[in-house]
Amino acid sequence: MDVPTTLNGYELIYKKPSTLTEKPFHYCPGCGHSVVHRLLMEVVEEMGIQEQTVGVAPVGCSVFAYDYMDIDMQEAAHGRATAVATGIKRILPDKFVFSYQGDGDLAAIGTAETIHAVNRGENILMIFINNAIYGMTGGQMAPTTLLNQVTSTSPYGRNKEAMGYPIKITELLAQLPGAYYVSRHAVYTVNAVRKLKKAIEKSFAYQKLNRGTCFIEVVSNCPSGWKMTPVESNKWLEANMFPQYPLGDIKIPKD
Amino acid sequence: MDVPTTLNGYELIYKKPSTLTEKPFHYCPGCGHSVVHRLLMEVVEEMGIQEQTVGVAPVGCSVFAYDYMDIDMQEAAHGRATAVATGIKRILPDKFVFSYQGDGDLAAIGTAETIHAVNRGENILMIFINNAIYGMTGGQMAPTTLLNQVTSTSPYGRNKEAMGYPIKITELLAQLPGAYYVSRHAVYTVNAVRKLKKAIEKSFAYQKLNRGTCFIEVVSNCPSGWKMTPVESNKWLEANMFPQYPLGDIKIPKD
Amino acid sequence: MEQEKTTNNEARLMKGNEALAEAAIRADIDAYFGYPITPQSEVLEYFTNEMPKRHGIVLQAESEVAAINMIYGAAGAGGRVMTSSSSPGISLMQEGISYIASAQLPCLIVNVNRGGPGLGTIQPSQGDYFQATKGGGHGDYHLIVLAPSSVQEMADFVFDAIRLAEKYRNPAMILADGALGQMMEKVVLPQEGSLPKVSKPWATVGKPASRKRNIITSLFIEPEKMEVINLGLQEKYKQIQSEVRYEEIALDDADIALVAFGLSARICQKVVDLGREKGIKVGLLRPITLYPFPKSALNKIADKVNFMLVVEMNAGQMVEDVSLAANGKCPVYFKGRMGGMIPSPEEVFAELMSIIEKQSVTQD
Amino acid sequence: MEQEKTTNNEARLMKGNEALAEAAIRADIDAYFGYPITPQSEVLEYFTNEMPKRHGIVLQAESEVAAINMIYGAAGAGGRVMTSSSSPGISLMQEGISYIASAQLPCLIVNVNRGGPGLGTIQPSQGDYFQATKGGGHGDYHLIVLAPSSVQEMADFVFDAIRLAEKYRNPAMILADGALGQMMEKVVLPQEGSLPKVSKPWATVGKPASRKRNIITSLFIEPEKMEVINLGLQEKYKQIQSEVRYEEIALDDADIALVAFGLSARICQKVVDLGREKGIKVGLLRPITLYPFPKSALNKIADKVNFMLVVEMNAGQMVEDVSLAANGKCPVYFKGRMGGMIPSPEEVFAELMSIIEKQSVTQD
Amino acid sequence: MEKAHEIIFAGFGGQGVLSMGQTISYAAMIENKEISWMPSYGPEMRGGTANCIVIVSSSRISSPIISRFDSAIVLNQPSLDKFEHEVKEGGLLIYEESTIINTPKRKDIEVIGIPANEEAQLLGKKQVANMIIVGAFLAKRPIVKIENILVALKKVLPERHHHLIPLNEEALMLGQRLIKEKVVA
Amino acid sequence: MEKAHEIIFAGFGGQGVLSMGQTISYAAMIENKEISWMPSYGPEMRGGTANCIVIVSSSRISSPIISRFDSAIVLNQPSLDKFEHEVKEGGLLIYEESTIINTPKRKDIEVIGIPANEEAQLLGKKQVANMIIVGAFLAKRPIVKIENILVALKKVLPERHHHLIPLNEEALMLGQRLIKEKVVA
Amino acid sequence: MIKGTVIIDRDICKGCELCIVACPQESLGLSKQININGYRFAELVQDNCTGCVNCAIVCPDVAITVYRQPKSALKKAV
Amino acid sequence: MIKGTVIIDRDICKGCELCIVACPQESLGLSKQININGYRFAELVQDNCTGCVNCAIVCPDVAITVYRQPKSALKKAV
Ligand SMILES: Cc1ncc(C[n+]2csc(CCOP(=O)(O)OP(=O)(O)O)c2C)c(N)n1
Ligand SMILES: Cc1ncc(C[n+]2csc(CCOP(=O)(O)OP(=O)(O)O)c2C)c(N)n1
Ligand code: SF4
Ligand code: SF4
Ligand code: SF4
Ligand code: SF4
Repeated sequence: MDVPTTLNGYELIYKKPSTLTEKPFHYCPGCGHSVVHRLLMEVVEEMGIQEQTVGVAPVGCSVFAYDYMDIDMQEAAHGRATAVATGIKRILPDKFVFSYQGDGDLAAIGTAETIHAVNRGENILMIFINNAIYGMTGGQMAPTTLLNQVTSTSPYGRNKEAMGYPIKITELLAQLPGAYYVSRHAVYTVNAVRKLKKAIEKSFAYQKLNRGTCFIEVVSNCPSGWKMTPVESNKWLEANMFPQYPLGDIKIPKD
Repeated sequence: MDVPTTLNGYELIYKKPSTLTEKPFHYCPGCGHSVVHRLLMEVVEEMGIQEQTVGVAPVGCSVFAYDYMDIDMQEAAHGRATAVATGIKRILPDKFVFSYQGDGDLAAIGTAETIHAVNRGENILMIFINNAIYGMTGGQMAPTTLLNQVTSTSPYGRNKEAMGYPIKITELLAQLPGAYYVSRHAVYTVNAVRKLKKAIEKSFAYQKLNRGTCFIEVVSNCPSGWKMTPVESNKWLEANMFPQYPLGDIKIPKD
Repeated sequence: MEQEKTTNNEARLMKGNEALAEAAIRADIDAYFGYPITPQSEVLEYFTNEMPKRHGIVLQAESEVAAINMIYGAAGAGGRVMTSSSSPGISLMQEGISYIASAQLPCLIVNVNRGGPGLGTIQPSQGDYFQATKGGGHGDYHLIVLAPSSVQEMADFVFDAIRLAEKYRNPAMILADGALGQMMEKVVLPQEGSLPKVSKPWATVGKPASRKRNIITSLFIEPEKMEVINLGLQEKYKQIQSEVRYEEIALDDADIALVAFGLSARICQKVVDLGREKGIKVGLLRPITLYPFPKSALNKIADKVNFMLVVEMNAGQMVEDVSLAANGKCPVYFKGRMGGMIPSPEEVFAELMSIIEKQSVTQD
Repeated sequence: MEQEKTTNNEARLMKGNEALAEAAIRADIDAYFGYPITPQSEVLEYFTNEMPKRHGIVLQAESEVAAINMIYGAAGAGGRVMTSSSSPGISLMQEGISYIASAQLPCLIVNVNRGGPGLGTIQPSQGDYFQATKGGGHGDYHLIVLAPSSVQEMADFVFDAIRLAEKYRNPAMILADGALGQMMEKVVLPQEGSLPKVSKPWATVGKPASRKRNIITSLFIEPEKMEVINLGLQEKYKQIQSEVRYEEIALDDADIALVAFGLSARICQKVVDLGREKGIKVGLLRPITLYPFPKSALNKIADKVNFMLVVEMNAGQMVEDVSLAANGKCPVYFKGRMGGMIPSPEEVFAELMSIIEKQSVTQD
Repeated sequence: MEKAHEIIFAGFGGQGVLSMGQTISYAAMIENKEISWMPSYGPEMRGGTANCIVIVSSSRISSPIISRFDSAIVLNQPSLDKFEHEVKEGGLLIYEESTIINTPKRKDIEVIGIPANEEAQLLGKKQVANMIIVGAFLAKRPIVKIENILVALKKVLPERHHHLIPLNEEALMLGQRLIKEKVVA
Repeated sequence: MEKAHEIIFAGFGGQGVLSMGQTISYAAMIENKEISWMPSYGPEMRGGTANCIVIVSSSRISSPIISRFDSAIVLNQPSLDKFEHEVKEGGLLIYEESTIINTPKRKDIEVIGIPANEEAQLLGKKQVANMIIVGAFLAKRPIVKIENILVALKKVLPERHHHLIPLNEEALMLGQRLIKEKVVA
Repeated sequence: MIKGTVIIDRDICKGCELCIVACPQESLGLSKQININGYRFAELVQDNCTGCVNCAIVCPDVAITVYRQPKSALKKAV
Repeated sequence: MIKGTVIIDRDICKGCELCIVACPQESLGLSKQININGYRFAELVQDNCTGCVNCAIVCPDVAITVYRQPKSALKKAV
């Protein structure tokens, strides 16, 4: 969509990045997925690396990420985005490769692929959207679901005896020597969005230098799965998710 | 095999535990696997829990563990021993359940099952034999293979750029709240063997109290895979494995 | 819809997935292990809602690979257990299924088939017929495969599948499709407690002094032994042939036989009606067990009819088994829709008419 | 044995697994991803030895599941790539294979078949025929399947398989067995560089301004679209039929046709000799491509012979395809060994004789 | 009634289209009819439209997924655009008037617009708009008895909403009346 | 020679049974014969016995895995116990004498014991016992030429062991002599 | 204060209200109408937009385009 | 010092020598003979075993059974 660069003498100062396609997002109202999509594409646009970037979409709500990002992309099997990204990166070592995954994808079915890609220090950016739930399939418990959180498969709340604990996969991954930059973010405020964008920029810069795996967790919402309005969901996020998943850098380069 | 209880007036003070079968071990000379088998069975004998114990053998050199341990056992698919053990324990919550796995099994193909079993705090004992190599299939690189170590699939030494780092899975697992007792051992000396036996005893005691997952790593040798004599392999173990995998408790109960 | 608490014989309106899950609880399963996937997540959800109030264990596994191996462990420990998934998830279970078949562990696996290959679509399909009946995993093994065609059968076949699985120490599969899982129909549920537990002396429950240890394994490193295991399996599969089940509709005087299972069979029933209205003598054979396959029944029908038309929601899979059964005695045609599409009675009927025309042309 | 450095046409003595790997390097593969498993670990080992000295990438994956998905990524990125495994590992790849087939990515998958089901044995088997040819994964798809029967063919078929895979944008499989992988025979390796790279305009290599973005996916959530994808696949499979390959031995005047692939076919060749020595007119058809299957060749032979005897190292799998091809025109018998056992020429011959006897009795 | 009646209910998620279908299905079950209720499912539901197909029949029902309907009940524009063309000749199309800008064009079917949203607002509860439509529909096609709809409502509504049953009853009756008035008018 | 010759080589891992077979296979290849060499494989090799089956033929070879042999060459007791019974009538059985306690019983085959270990010790290198046996075997069954064995050795031995080729040659010749002496004796 | 304005694509907006919360000026509100997808969409309810871009930054659906008085204009105004 | 002795199952022993290294008395050594599996096996080479059980504790193949002079005997001896 072409937008006019001036309007009644006013100058255009924000528009949709050209690296996003025309297609409107299919995400639920207020869902964080699309904010992260946009930021990725803003960075790709600003760094001028559209030609050099290949992305990997997961199975999860963001399965159609390739419908929105105007770059070459692959859609991976559930949990295997980092294996797919590894395949791509090994063939195209000079390209920028990122994977994009939800918590079910990355931290449940894909746990082995996640850990070993980071352990190999694959030179890729992994984006991890942690919304503490399986969005796509209708709100089931995720490995990151909080204790006592109600989901469609923990209808009486997640109970640690039978279902285990919310997993802090990001902290685990940060321990692996292959992890170069590990950081946890959110998109619930303007400031948070800005910080996340910086983190993405850094990650691509590190990737260019072949420094190893960059891993960004985005603690996000799922208004539909949580059965809240978007505004409520962001409040719940602050009150409940951040204590378990505190924002900030978890591992930063020593050099 | 019945052994006489006295010999020329001398008293019998050590014999094979009755909980091991007659079958001689198929392991290579000097291999640590069978020591651990024996210790497990000594503990089972001494605690009198042969009737209440169900073990799970992996795919790896110890795939035939059930030929030696005189208890009910299941042989799991490669990497899935803890999933199998979970299935057993959930059906038989009052029985003692242990899984027994090599490094390829537990820390490569089985990474997801390992992490999630511990994360659920499954009330089982996991025995992890880390010999830094795939023994059964002929000495290929394992996730725990040391940097620069030569194996049949790292013939020029493990190189971190292409193959990643030796993974300290035990340290990772210890971070999970479901892990109750995590300890690293070896069987290269009399003392080490004695300590390991204590750790196994403790683990079964904790299991009785439903405390969560007990995890024991045994840093072991693979004379065949390492292409050394057993005596050399134990020296190499001390010199090379322990710096990367230091012995000792990693997580002990707070109470 | 609010959960009804009736456990009696009253008719209820239920989704296929829910009817299946409720039937499993009534069939006294000890444990369900599964992982969400459309169009069958309601099965897991139903269990997580009900099990805590009733009896038995439910565990959401970290993946389908984990789930099927939990089934292995739990079935080996003597539990009456089940899992369910849909096509991609069932593919991930293939190694585990082969192990379970080899170790001869009774259990129930439900595949609510969606359109493939790949991630495909979530709409109903019968594209996993080969995988279910020929063994998608490695080696020579068979599942007992039941194909429901109504919500009522989604419930009933749980009992049948478990009964057969335990009788033969063999994994059984219910192969349904997304529509059967999602749709609501009237269903009268089987009685709770009407499926008695059987003794499992081979299970690993802890070895008392009184018996030798029990071992659950599928490893027989010497090929001579592994062949003996295989011969045993083949012998069992021969016995299982006696459990074949199928439904015949209007076949007595039929010149034409439709062959279809599951949802396709419902569509074909309408085709039979359409045909009969027009004076065409068409009947329907509906295999209820896909394995064992009603081979000899079809072989007999092949003697009597001018041709068979196999209708499937795939590119032509069961049609091979039908052809094998007919063994050249009559032509076997195929009509299929793929990737989540369902053929309409009208298009099947049109296909039927065009074959009749072609045939009469050839006969002239 | 010390690695030989000759890259010319000299005959060499090599293990099947090594010949296959060396051929792949000469076929200019860009990357190999795999995981050790007997009896094919030598493939990975050969690559880890050679790749650093030659060209291309080798990566030991954390599992077969990871390996096949790395293949997906790498093939999608335009690489000429392969993986190899043996039965249980191939079962784990079924989801990934279905994805690759659906996304239409060319690649080579090697299954050095061992005895199943389950962990089974590591000895040679043909028990994965169904899995390879009917699709062990979900949905309607086919691999192109080549079955070597010598170390020479282990090498040659790498070239053929890659050529076909790239021509049709379809995964190809080499289905060998443990014996072919482990044995040494004389082999003349194909020339390095004799398989030119093809252009892959659909690959995801970074989107230049000059074209629309490339997407590798197997998801088409609307069934109407997914059906179109499926129709496209089916159309392709039809075209692939033209690539059928088989070997005919002494069939011209044969009264009896043996049908066997891979190692079994070698054994049957001996049976042909044994038969001919005794004046029995027996011939052999060896399918080289298992998919596409030489259906019409077999159909023609069925017109001429008294019966067919299918010999496999399994419980009877290809025999179904042979029966479908014969379509009732002649009886089709089966002789198989299972779980890692190999039939001897003598026992096959004995089976043949007993069928002849039975037949002549029936004819009386 | 005919041997089978095939209906599509379609609208935005949240407008209660699935429960409209369930209510009628339940009532039909009480009347010992064969029924099948088939929802659209999967991610396309998300934020977008939802629909369900209900088939009520006196004999065994073949496919639960069909593409031509005896009646279509649509609560929003996208659904109208999609399903208007899939009503069988001579069939019935009922739509919620206030959300529709481009009204139906077909002449070979009976088309009825109901201002259900407004009427529901007047009744004091937006959520009962769907029951007004059900009432209207059943006035045109009495495939089940109204009293059985009331029984069905008890099954379909979660316990915590049972206090709304009288309101729903009112809505149903209002729907019936609206049709009768239209017919008279 | 016959059309095909089928041999099993068996002993403990480390006695060089696999390379005995490989050497003969290589030599046969040089002579443009068809050959197949099939090792036992898998974990049962571990610490236990190893064996390989070699088939040398003038025409295409069918199964590489067979269970009856023209010749068996066994280097330890378990292998003798196992394979004595699998030599075809009229076939040849050669065994290493010093490791065998229970000597072969069969009368319908030719049985030859060779004190290869002792002789190798005398040559100064235990490892060449296997080549003494190969020499002896070829003296009885000249299925390939000795000079081609020497060529083959270069291929089979890793480069770092090439200095041992003269010693292996000596061992081969010794083996041949041992047979001739036996025959004379 | 710099003046700005936003253009909100009413058919793309899903009425999540995140921009409304993010706007420091309380310039935005939900319309009474629904759009083609059934959502009430966001719209300017006050003429006090400063073009701070906050709304656009948090808008998940990139429905908002932001314009601002040029700096030069500002200077003139001041 | 207490006296002890060991019985080593020569057919089960694989000659790994771990017992030899573990024995504080240097009582053990490898035989010159090989057993049925081709291994040289461990045997007592000195008569100074104290029955400390060290060898048995490290023996991977549980080939060693250990006997010891009874405490009573010791007392008498001292
Ligand atoms: C093998 C397999 N198992 C299960 C599914 C079903 N499935 C699709 S998405 C998903 C989970 C999505 O959750 P998450 O990864 O947290 O992403 P979100 O949707 O929340 O963004 C599941 C289980 C599948 N497609 N494939
Ligand atoms: C699915 C599958 N993949 C691969 C194998 C082959 N395999 C058998 S054991 C093994 C690894 C053994 O290594 P480890 O777990 O470290 O145990 P060890 O043998 O060293 O005790 C592998 C890869 C298999 N049996 N199944
Ligand atoms: S279901 Fe949740 S994660 Fe998925 S699009 Fe909706 S809000 Fe986002
Ligand atoms: S290969 Fe290694 S791990 Fe396996 S039995 Fe031998 S020494 Fe032990
Ligand atoms: S640009 Fe800033 S002031 Fe203007 S509407 Fe958006 S948030 Fe409010
Ligand atoms: S430790 Fe055991 S196996 Fe090893 S040499 Fe001593 S007795 Fe033999």
